Amino acid sequence: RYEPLLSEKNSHEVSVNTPLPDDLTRDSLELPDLSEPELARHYTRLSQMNYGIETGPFPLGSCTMKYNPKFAEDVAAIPDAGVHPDRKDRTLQGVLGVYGTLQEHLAKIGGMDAVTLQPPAGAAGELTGVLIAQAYHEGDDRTEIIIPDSAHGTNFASAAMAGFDVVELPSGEDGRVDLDALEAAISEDTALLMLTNPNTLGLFERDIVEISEMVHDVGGLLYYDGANLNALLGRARPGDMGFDIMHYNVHKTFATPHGGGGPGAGPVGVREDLTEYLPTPHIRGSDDGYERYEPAETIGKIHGFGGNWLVLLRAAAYIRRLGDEGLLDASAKSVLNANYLADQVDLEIPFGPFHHEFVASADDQDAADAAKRMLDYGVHPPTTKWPEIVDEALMTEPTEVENKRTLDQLAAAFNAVASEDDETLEAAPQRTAAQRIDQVGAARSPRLSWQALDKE
Amino acid sequence: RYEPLLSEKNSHEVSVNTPLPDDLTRDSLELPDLSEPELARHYTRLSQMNYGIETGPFPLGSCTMKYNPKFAEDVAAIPDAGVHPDRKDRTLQGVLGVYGTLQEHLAKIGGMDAVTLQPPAGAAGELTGVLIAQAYHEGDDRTEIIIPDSAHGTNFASAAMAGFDVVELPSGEDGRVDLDALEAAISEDTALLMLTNPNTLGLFERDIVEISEMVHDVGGLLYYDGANLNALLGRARPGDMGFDIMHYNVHKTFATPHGGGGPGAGPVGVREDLTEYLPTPHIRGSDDGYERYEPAETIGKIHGFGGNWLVLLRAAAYIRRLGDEGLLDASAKSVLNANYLADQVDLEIPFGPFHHEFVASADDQDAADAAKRMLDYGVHPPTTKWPEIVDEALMTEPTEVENKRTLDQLAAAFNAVASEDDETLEAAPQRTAAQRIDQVGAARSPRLSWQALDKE
Amino acid sequence: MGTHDTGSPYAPHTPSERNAMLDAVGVEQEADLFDIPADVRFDGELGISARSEQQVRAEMREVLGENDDLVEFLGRGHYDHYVPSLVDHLADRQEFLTSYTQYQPEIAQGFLQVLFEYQSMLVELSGLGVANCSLYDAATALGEAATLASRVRETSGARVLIPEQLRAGKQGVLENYADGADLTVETYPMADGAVDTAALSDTIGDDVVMVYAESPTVRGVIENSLNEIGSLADSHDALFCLGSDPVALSVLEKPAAVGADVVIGEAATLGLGTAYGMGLGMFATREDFLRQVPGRLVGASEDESGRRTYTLTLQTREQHIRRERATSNICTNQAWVALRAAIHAASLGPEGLVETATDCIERTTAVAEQVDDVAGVTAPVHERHHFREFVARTDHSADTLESELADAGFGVHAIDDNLLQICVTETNESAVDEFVDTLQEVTQ
Amino acid sequence: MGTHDTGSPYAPHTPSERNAMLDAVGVEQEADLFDIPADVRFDGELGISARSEQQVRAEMREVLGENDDLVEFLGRGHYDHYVPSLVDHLADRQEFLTSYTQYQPEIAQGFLQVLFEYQSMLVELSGLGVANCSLYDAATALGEAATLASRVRETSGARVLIPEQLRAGKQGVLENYADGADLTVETYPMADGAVDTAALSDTIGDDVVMVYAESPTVRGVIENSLNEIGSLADSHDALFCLGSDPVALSVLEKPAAVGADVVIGEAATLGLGTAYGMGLGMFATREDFLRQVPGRLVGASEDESGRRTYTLTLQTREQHIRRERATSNICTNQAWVALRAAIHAASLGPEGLVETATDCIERTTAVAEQVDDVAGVTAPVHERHHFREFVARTDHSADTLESELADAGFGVHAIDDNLLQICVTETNESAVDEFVDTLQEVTQ
Repeated sequence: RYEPLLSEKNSHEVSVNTPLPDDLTRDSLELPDLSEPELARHYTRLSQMNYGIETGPFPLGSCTMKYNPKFAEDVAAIPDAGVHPDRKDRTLQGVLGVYGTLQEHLAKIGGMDAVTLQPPAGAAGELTGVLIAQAYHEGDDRTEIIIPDSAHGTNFASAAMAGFDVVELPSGEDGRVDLDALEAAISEDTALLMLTNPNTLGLFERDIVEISEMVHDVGGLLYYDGANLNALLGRARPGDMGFDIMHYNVHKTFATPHGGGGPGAGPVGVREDLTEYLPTPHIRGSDDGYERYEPAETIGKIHGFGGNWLVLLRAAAYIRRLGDEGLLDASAKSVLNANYLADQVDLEIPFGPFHHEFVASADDQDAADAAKRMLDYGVHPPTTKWPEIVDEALMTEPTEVENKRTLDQLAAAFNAVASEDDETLEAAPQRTAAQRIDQVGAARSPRLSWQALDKE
Repeated sequence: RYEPLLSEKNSHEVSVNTPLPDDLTRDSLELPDLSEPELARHYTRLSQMNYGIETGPFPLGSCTMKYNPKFAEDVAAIPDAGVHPDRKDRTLQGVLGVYGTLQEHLAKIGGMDAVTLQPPAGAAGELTGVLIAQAYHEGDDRTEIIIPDSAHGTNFASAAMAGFDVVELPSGEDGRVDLDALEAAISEDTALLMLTNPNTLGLFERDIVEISEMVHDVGGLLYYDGANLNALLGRARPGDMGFDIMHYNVHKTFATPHGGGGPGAGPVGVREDLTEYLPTPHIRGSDDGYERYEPAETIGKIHGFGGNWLVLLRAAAYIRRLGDEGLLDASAKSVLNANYLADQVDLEIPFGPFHHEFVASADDQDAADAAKRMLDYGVHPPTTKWPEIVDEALMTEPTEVENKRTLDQLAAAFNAVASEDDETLEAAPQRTAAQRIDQVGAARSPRLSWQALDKE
Repeated sequence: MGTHDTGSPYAPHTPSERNAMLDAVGVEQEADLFDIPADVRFDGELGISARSEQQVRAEMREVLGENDDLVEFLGRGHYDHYVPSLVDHLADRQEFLTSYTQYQPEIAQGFLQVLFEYQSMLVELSGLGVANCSLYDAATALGEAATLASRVRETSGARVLIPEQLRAGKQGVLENYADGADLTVETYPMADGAVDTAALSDTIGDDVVMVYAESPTVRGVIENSLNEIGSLADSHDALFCLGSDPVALSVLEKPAAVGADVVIGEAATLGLGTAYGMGLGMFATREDFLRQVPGRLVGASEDESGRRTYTLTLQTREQHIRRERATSNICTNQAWVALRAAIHAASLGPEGLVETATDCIERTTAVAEQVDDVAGVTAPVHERHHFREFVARTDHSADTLESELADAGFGVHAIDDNLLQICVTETNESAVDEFVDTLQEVTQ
Repeated sequence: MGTHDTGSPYAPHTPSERNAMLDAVGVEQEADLFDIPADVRFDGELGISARSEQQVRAEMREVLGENDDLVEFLGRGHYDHYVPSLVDHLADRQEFLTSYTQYQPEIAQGFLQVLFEYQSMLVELSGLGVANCSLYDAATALGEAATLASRVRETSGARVLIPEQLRAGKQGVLENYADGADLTVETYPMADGAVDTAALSDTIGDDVVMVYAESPTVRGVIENSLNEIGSLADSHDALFCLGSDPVALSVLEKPAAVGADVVIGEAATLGLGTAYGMGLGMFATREDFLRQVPGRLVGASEDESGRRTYTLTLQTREQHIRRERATSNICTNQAWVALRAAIHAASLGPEGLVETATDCIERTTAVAEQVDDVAGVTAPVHERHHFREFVARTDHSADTLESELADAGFGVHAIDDNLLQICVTETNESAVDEFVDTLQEVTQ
């Protein structure tokens, strides 16, 4: 299967003539020029070369690829949702009402006291949290953020973007936070400890209360990375564990579509005494309905406007659809599915008991090659080679949306690949739209536009 | 590729308990029972085993498979379109307004004086026209309808459904109506002559004025089958040629989607003195806006309500989008495309000059086998083995929506297949979701439900 | 826009492409390709001005906005049920929406399988052996049932019996189908909204080809004598055709069990919602009438590799092959609406379907009681079980009430001088209280 | 519905399946699989009640209906352009909408190619060598530009210069990004709505890392000194970052030609329409900064069969590999919005895009004249060329006028005591006459 570039189909250079003086305008513009039927086929064919959650299982560990309910798309398409943010509050009660309610719902789910919806993605949520911690510590000389070695890469990057030094915390032998290592790392310089719980191995940090006390004892704050929140819905809340700040990944936990990489949304919850640091504007109820206001000690802006509204709207609809019982069931079934799948897979899984995800080891196979070979069995492979604490890691999260038959099919793919030789794996995939792609070559001589291809 | 039946995935029998007495209700109901994610995958995968107009060219002669503009789907989804027909006229001015305007537009396009939108498909339009002719002739003893041998099968069936005898008219050597044959067939028994123009060979009936006079001289009426109207848009009108009654296939000419077989819509136009025979209700303007009324000599009902409203609405939007210049361009490009494609195809095309479609001969190949082999080249084949006036006919209508590149690709497929041996053709298709399907066996022992499969 | 802005926006030809093609066929311009005699050429203007996509959408929104905002309590053969979002999103995939009739089954397995599943659902609901994959609507399905009856009945006869309370449009279509088959349509009496079986017994004879009854009826009454009607028909070698719909059939006694030979009805109660009467003709019948069935049938088969596949089958019944001896003239049908109905049914599942139907019984009883509580209004008029709708009698002119209710934002049927008909489903139930209050006001 | 009605409707487990799975893993119930210490277990209720799909849709329509019906003449960084139907229908295909980041390129060629095409369009529009495949919005893109500048600039320095007239949210985000990189943000003066180049010249120094300017500005002014600003920046080894958008760039002089090193802006002017500020951060820069670009990049490659393919590339810049030494923390981006923008741009084509932009110039001039005709109102305030929007001065309190116009159904910006800002595109132009009449009334 091959679809030419738009520019290869028909490109057209038009002269630019406007009422502006010539020196302010370009002479011409050259872009693809195709009719609607041609475009419809172009993008339809391209879509057919792409794997989505309705194509088959998508067990990417740490990514929580859930089915995205169709009705949420209809909710996002309600004409009244398409408004400009610079309206006066009183003319915007619909949008602000959704914000207000979603803030409340997320606060309840996370055990937090206030939630901002402004961060447009999880990493932006992390930066928001880090900036809140920075503002909270203002005047103190706290320069360090502690992050476990198994944490998501964004934690490190977000800490660095705010100017902090990152202190990496080695995992304990059981895959969890090693309290001794934490003791050694922690100090009066500690601004924040960032944790995922369950962690990226799917393990619950059993010592979370002790960890929380240790961090708080030195005056630091505790941050919860919400990437794995799906495992805990309705069963445990970061706020109850001592976390002071957390972000939610609504495109993971609350079934808003990943959209090929985005948009997502990364709301941030805080405990009560951090509320005044939230980004501006924050939304609150008032006598006249909902209103936007600037929190007294706000960290300022994290997004030019109010964040990824249409993503938040989908999440709001999803949460209302599920309610308490649905959320509780989501965590139950996501953990059941992970445990069932793990049971069916003939690979070593060094750490447990895991929850919504597990990390198997491809053992003497290359995990990335094994993943490519899984493509030939018609399924999406797990996340590979990470976290590094497991050799040749296959980090697997089926989520609650898969049924037993699909999990069996996935297990069969895992097991079939496990018994194959390296040569077969290295030659994979064979049954996909494209065969193995040369990623090293792509990076060595980058060609990032059709203009670059034309130059060749 | 294979997707199990819904019933094979999960079936569930539920007990039926209602407030009704038991003897009025069934005991249980057994149907497939699947969750939304499972259903989304089921139908998505099934869709992936289906070829649509956005998949590639669809040059089915006589079917006019055009690209269906996306905006028309949005128009059909306007909430105000979803209303009940039993409202009072004054509360229904939106729907009636669209009806009124579309009636006018179609009348102009066909050169007719009045148009009913009630018939839900072309064949229903034919039946409507035949019934109008019957009503017009009431009291006369006209029992015959004359139909050329090359006409669509529905013409024959519609005539028969209304109780007429069908007189088949052999085509002349040039593929058009043979005036001598017509003279022989025509009589005082003739109620109606049904013609397609251009006919199914794509040929314009040059003698149409003379034909019209012959029919009218014996007191008969002339009916225009609108299947090929796309060739004439803005260039010639059935009403101007002497046709008294015609139907329009909006799912062909006016780019409403074929929907895997339907729904379509088959509005019928008539000359002024037949207006009072139109189905009831008809729509007309009045001082208070649009109103529904019963024409004085109405043939009654042809659809339980007002026809396929949402199809008509799409057609109304399409016609307004194109306007005069677009309609004129559609016929221009559809005829250009047919002629260009024919020029590129290395097959004999016995009749011409053709317009929007041509009928090539597969010569010593089996046309149906040749078509199956074309599937392997990634295109949809033409209509095969019809009309029978051409040996091993390949009836080809690219429509105006194909570009030169696609036509070249189609021609390449025609030509490649033409050079292949029978064995290859009989083994085709090989590159499709399913291989050659045993249609004879399917008809010999019909299994028309999963219940029938279960019984095996 | 741009290069494609003149002429049809859906014709992709660039100027240079067009010129190359004109050159190839050896003409100067497209007009030279037309073989139309001068005397029938049209050189005038149609007078329809082209508009942008944005303009047409805005205009259509505006025109349709001329419909009054009514909460409709309307039924009588066309119903509104909530259609899950899934249906729209899946049915709108172009592979389904823009495909053609499945004459090349090897690249149409997806649609064929959906239609096969649709047929199977109807087989379960009707209890009959075979269902086709759609007719236009309930009315044309009734017409086709009558012509099928005239073909399959062993003894001669010409009468088709239908209930006196029937949607006029249904009767009208039936009469047009019956005429061509030399059948006559006669009505039989009803008593308190259901079939008067004694009267039917008096009317029926060996010259009756088919007896038609409905459950629920056009007035929403659940017929309680179906067994008796079936026996009566059977004893005169007449076919028994039952009109119903898939939602009702999910709880009502299986038509096959009461002797129905044909089941027709409006299957767009699933998948479509109100659409100004646009429908989906359900058609199921006994297996022994298989070769007389009108419309398309999808059957299971195998491909060369031996795998199960699906294909249109028994096409020799159809007009494109049998022409004037076809079982019907139907060609284009309602396939995509059937696909929507199938997805909707699958989305509900058996429990959801039964629950929806049970609600149609319980809710209707409850609302009739509320309406009955309005002074001067009696409901339901018929002492019967009801489904979705019921008739109410008032002291006032029904036409006037209908008008006044419309002014207040509610749609009801005025079916007789003093009779209103009211239909309630999950899509309008939230407005019932307000409606009843308004009814109270306008009947004071 | 049915079996799946308890718990999440999107968890497909039937009771028997669930039991089989529990058996396989050897527990009685799911709760037994959780390894959560009792003291942090949550046994309470969240208090969110489950609703049916129909209920949620109705509720959301109702809640959103609380927004007043306004015709918005609002811009200032967030714009409404007509989005062709094609965009929605194609972008909603699940293969695009529900896919993940393209870490397995072999089954993600479709999305990768669209992103590659998106990057290419931005390369044409900006004239710069490389564009990434999205950031969150214009504000975060500006922040990323500043940190890129601090990384690539050869001499040390800490000042970032921005115009005094700038959307506050943009400045706010920039400041948060700048802080962490030890940069300080300072404003430079503007004169009559455009850059005061003399003042800028006075302010700039060798400690300036980056100069930011916009065209069109937040007030809709087309900047006429871009060349000069570019030279000024260049002469101090500062990067010149230009803010614009794809529609404007289709007619304005190529940023590369006026010395821009980075182009940022709001690319959701294509493909999205108003969405309460949700956006699409455009980011293009010079090829020599390639390895310092934030966010994802799609590159062309070949597969084993030698065919051209696409893949995410240069990922060693990114956080998931480089962690705290990454060029940015961005991971989830706005890929699907970029896909929408790409389809929209392709749908317009070069002529359509230029036409849309030209309309944004001509229409704005015409509407400003209409507004200027209102007694007591002067427009445009700045004697400049405008794009989409302009500022008007009145004798009245702008806040009061904004409020009165809102009551009359129109949204405008009150940007200062006596200044209103008005934005017009093809989506609100049909309401201009009515708006001007209303403006006349409220200013009388």
